[in-house]
Amino acid sequence: MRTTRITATVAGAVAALMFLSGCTARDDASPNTAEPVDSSKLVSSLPAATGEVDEVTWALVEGEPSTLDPAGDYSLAIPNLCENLLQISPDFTVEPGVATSAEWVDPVTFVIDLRDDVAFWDGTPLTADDVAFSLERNRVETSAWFPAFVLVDTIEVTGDLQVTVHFTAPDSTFRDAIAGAAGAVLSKAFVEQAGDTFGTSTGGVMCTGPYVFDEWTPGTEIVTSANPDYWGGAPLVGTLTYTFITDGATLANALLAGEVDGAFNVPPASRDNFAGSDSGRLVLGPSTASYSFGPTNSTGAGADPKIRQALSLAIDREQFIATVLHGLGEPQSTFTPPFAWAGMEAADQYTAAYDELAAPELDLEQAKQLVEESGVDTATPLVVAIPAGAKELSQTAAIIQAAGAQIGLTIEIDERQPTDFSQIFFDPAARESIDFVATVGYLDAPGVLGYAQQFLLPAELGGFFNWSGYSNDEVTADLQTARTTLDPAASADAFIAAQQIFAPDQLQVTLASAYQTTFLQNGLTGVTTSVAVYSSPWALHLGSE
Amino acid sequence: MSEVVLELDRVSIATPAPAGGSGRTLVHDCTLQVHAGEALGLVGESGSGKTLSTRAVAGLLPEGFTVGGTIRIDGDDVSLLPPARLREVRARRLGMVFQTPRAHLNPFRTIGDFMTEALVSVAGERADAAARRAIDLLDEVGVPDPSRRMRQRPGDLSGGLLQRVMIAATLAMDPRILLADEITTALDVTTQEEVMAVIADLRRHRELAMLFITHDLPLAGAVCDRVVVMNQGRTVETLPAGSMRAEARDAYTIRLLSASLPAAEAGAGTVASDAVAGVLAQVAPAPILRVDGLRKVFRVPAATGFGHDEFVAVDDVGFELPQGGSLGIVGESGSGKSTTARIVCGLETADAGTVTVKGEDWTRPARGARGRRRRARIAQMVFQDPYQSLDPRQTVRECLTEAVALHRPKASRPEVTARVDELLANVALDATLADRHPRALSGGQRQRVTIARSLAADPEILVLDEAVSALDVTTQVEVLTLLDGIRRSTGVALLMISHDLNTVRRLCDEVVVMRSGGIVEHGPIADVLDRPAADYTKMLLDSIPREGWVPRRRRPARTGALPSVATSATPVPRGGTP
Amino acid sequence: MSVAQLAGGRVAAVVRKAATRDPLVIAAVVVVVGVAVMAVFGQALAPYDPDAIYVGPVSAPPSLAYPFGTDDLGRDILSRVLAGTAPSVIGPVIVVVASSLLGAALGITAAWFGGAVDGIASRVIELIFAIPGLVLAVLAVAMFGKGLLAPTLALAIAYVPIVARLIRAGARQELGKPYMAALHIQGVGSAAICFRHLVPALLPALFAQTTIGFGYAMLDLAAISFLGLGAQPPASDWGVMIAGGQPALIAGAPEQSMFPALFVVLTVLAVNVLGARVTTWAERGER
Amino acid sequence: MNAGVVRTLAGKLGELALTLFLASVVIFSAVLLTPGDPVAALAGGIRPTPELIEAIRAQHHLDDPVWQQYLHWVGGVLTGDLGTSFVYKTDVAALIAPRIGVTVLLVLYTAVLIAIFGIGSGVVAATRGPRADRAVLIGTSIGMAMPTFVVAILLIWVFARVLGWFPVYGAGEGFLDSLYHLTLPAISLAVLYIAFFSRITRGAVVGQLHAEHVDTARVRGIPRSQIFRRHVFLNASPQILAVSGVTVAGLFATSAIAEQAFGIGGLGSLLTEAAARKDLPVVQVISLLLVVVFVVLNAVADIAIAVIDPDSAKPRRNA
Repeated sequence: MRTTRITATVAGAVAALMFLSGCTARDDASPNTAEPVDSSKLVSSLPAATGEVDEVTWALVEGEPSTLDPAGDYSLAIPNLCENLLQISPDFTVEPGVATSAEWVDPVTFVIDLRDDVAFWDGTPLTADDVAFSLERNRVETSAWFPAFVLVDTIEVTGDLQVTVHFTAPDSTFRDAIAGAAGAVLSKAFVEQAGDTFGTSTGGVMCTGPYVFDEWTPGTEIVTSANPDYWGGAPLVGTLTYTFITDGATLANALLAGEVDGAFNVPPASRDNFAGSDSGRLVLGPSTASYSFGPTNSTGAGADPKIRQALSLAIDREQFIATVLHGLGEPQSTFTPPFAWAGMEAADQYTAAYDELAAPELDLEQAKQLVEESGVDTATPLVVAIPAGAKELSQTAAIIQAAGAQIGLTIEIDERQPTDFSQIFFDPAARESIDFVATVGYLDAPGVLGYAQQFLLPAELGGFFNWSGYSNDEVTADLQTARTTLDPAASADAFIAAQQIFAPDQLQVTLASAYQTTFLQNGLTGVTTSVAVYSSPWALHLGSE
Repeated sequence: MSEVVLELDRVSIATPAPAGGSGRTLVHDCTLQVHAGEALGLVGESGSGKTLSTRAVAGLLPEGFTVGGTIRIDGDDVSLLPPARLREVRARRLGMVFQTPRAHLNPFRTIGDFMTEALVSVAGERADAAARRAIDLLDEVGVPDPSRRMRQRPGDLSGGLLQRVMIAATLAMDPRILLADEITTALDVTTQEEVMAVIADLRRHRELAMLFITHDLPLAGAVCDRVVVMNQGRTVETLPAGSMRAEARDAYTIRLLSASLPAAEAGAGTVASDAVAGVLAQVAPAPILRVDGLRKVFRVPAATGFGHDEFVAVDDVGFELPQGGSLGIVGESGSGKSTTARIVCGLETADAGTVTVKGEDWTRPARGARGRRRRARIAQMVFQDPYQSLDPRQTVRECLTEAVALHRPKASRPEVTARVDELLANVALDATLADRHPRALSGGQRQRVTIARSLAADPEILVLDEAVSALDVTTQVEVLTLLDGIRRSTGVALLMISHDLNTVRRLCDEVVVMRSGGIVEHGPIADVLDRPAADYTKMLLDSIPREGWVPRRRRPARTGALPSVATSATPVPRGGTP
Repeated sequence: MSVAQLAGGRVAAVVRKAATRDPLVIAAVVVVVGVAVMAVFGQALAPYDPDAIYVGPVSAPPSLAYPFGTDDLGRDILSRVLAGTAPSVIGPVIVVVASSLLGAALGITAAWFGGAVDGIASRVIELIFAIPGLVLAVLAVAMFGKGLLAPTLALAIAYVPIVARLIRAGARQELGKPYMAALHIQGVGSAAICFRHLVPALLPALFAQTTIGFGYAMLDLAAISFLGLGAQPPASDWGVMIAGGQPALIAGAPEQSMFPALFVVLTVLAVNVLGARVTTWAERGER
Repeated sequence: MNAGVVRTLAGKLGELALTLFLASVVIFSAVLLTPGDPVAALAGGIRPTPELIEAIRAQHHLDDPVWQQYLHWVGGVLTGDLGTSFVYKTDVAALIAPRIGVTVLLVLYTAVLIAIFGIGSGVVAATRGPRADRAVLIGTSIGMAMPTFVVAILLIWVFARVLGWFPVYGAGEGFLDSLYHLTLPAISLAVLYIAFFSRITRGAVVGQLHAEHVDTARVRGIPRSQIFRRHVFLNASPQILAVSGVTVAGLFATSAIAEQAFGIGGLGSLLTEAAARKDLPVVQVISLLLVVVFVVLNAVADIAIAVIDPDSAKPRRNA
């Protein structure tokens, strides 16, 4: 009969859909290989290219930048356009760049000498004026790089190619800082002329980097081309185009289909797909990136070190690395990642101290006991804020939540949009309703003090993220000493002394460090593959094999 | 005897067979012959199978219907012809004209397109030649200004004119026989006469045979040579048109004939007028309803496309209805008779004039349910379409109970039930029908329910708006007899709106003749209908088919479409996020 | 008799009538009832805690222990689908109930009073109609932030014109019928005409529109969740699960997306079938 | 042109203007109804100093009366000044302009697919016998339950994992390459609407097949194909046209889903992204743009209907 036949057919169609939808045999091996990686095999950079390539399309996982102004946004498109005064090598050592030398001449005077063959894309030669202007720009509170300049007194042009920076106190972090985007060099004339539009799709930028800004089509792409007059030699890639793909699945599709030539920070979830690709390869490099969460309030359970220690004890780091990072990371004992000092003079000292720190472990009994000892009201749920759209962080939040459940803590997840999420960092009101914020952080320039200063010092001394009101005079003194001591060994001693005190308090519960992931089509080579990509012209040596 | 152009021999028609069963047979045995040049009337009430048989000839049965017996067109048995040839035979030898020309013409295409389509695509004529021929044909059927009409669309023409267009179009292929299916049923009597006159002319000039399907026996008798009577799917009797009354043998035919007595014979000496004469003698002449200087204007979209035209529906109408009296208002469509009735019942508001009922001013519709209920106990209304007049979701008993309870709020349940049973008895409706829904009732039964409902309020005036027009003639007589009886037993006054002089004559003492919103003539029924003073009344009376009637062309056809007043809301196509 | 009783009685009767003659309707009813049960008892029926991680291996294919497999955190997909039923279903229910009530009220008001009231109501209807539902929902998200509440309310408003147009047209048609005039002349009160005669006449059309609307609302809300603007973790409706399973889909584990997708499709299919059949039966019953 | 068509045109223009005005008021008031101070959003993640707040308020006329703000906004929109994005700090016009092309192409492509397969299958269902009708009914039942994003991920899965015939990412460059890239997105958008149009077309065609004027044509021996073309399909077309405007306008909104799934930088993905980031100026302008598209397309559809069916243009008097 008519109706029964329709029933049969619809049922059949549904069955077919079901068949398609998962009852099929797997077409490849189990997708959850999360084999650990031998960290000694990490690669900081690929061999420099030898052949020219007309065009390379690079996907920006972080999405479309809101601006190309180095002081305004963090985008991987910026380092190839706007150089910093010093260059960070893939292994995180600092080398001369636009500045031939940048050294302390006395404890409070820092002299920067510039190359004489550097020109902006429009042909105007770089002058000390431009550099002084660029540094001065970062001395306002609204700049992302303001903290690097807190000890600066004045910035003075002392020659055509020389800038002298006067300090109120010695600052051991400054040299490393200007190797990062805090030392980005901009054309004074251009910035002044562009005004508000500087860095936007209409205004553009004017720098000295190996690639020239051509065009920015909002929503679609940013087109840059090789700077033929680059002082370090013109790149081999004719046109380097950036597209914006924030969605991990879409990015994986695009990379595997060869629609995009490469990307950094590719999602670890697609590790197996990348590993099995015939068209390109996944390269793992050292990084300062780490997954962590920390308190946002001086009151409440989050501010209690015992609660943080308890949560830390309840989270299985190996499982975290296997699930969230698919094996592409390793446990980390404190918030300052070892790669941060990899290129520093006192590296051995720091490493030795790091190795002495207690490695994170799993101990539910002790964790429960700590919760009990803390005396916090476990009936009140704790809220963890995460930025929306990041799969790894929403997994992280779920894992924190599950860990909490195991030790009697109720944890809620508050996923926030980028704008709402960034409010957390400057608006105390936005922090009131949450207890923790989970993030992936990285240090874009060498230096060990970054996190420690921001999380542990009183707010007026630069502890911008010291929301839990951590206060330890000894730590404060040691950290101040570390910053204002120019002798590397002495500075390291001071930092290590502080670290021994603050590490157990877990101002950030560090979950794991993540490797730098890079996917590159076969035939291409020469890119930086360590975390140095954030602050160095990573595509300078890009080209064909 | 001349050649037979159409023959149906024991034709039966059945609905599609459901799986494992057999279809319902709707036509059992239809046998008839149409000779060259002859007009054969096929007469029967709704459901008799006359239309279905005709559609079988034209090949228009719904999908899956099966035909038994033999149909021969010009000697060719249609069941033996290959499909392409059959289409050709039908296209060239048959012409078919339908009841509702407006529905049967594509509203989106021009008259010219319609006229020339078959000439071009079937006869293979060139477009310009076809157009010239189309203009000639339109001219032949009396369509004024044919070349302008060619560019117009059906929506721009009146029903009578459209029917002529359809006739003209059928002539394009020079057919042997015209199938005319209730072609004048939807038209006013005067228009009917015009159309029939056109057909008579054509038949004379072209020796065109015609199968004339109608429910109107006098009309068939007047325009046909022979008449075949059909009842419940069977042809029961064939009669010569001139002597139907004398030769009818079949009981059904006789019942049909008596139900459709021509107006001239029906009125004289009915019980009604005697009874009313008596009532009038006893009761003081104070009228229960008095209408004075009534005027109603509708705004209709202007033909030019901008602004509005005023359409005067009712213009200075005045009359009186005596207590217990009966007044008929007759007129053709657009005469304003229904609007007048609706104003009286408070369904429309007059622009000027007064309505007085029992000395009270009823010009404005009652405000609020209580006011309406109070008026309801004085005046009630019965509508044309009995099915649409009942809530399809209520059973008969629910419907009547609602009405009774409304007007007798203090009555107990058994009292209400008793009153409902009484009402059912009053309208001679079997109590077993009380639990049925309207869809399970026949047209006559439904109209009895609406009458019973209107009686629930014990009204003093009953307004009948074309109350029997939608019913078969035999049912009409039953309902009219019922109304007459009710009037005599309750003394209710009747205000009867009708286009049919025949029904008015059966029930009314006085009559008002309306045309284009105004009163043409007013007086006692016998005076007006038997000795009409106004030319229009005379023309109306002359247009009524009767024995020996010859349709005549009296006036140029009305060209434009009438402004449509009662327009139902058209559902808006659904859109949105699908 | 209340409207609800009238509605319930009639609709139930029509459904009963339809089901006895039509196995497809039986199948649809089974699915709808099944989904309703899942919505109410989903948490209880779930074999595992839907939010518990590592209840099984990570991203495992369907097996006896995990009939729908597990997701990227080792959560049981079946349990999550069950627990996700309520948030997936409640939104569309709110949308259709609210839009049906508002739309019917607006449509009946417009048809009943006509004139200026009709004019204003029609303009309001046209205005809302001009803003596509998805856009209104997205606008609501932009204003009030992510989550299902704002888009649900926005869709409820966006669906009003569809119902209102339908009801207005139906009501005008019904009010134009002589039996309405007869009731009017009888002196039946306006409320009685409206609720005892007009509303029941419009119920079948309203019911049909409600089922169609439910389907569309479900698709729209799932789309909003898919776009990342709807349900926020850990609350997980089917749309979020489908979106969340995409990386696994690419990696060859389609079940993380496909099982919730299957439930969306089945639910909408069943509701559509039911609506279409009920409309047909109701129409046949009327004629 | 027929008077009725002129009347429709004039009436439509008036309605269009009124609807647009009201819609612009509704969309504008979104900012007022949004909780929180727009200044915070305009400052965009930077700790605003009092001077900065002052500057922002002045620059964006936040201290003016509401109606002046509205006039300023509408005036800006009319003169091409679409405001400044909260997130990108650039002119909204600069954000939108480059994305319109790809979305329009995607929508047109989808519309063509819908027209061919939706109307085509509807006609087949109506005219090719019960077997075809049943097949189409089953197809459309399933199609109407298939959300765009489910079709999208199914297509990605099949084409990315198994077949590799079509690209699953991006919009391509140049016309042909764009068509190639937009094929899967267009299919994913079209499926639901194909089913919908198939149903509408089938209903309209069946309705006309049984129309009495078609009987007239049949009895006159007009060839079947001609009857279908000139009497059935022509007369069914207003019903199809009536939903076309709404559908194509709706596609502009739902394209967000396909754009998101296939990584296409179009209007829809910008709208979604802007909504997620609470970038109200962008959301407002795109919403208004979509309303304009809707109103214009609907007016076009109405006029097309009026050309076919002049009676539809005649306003009906309320009885």
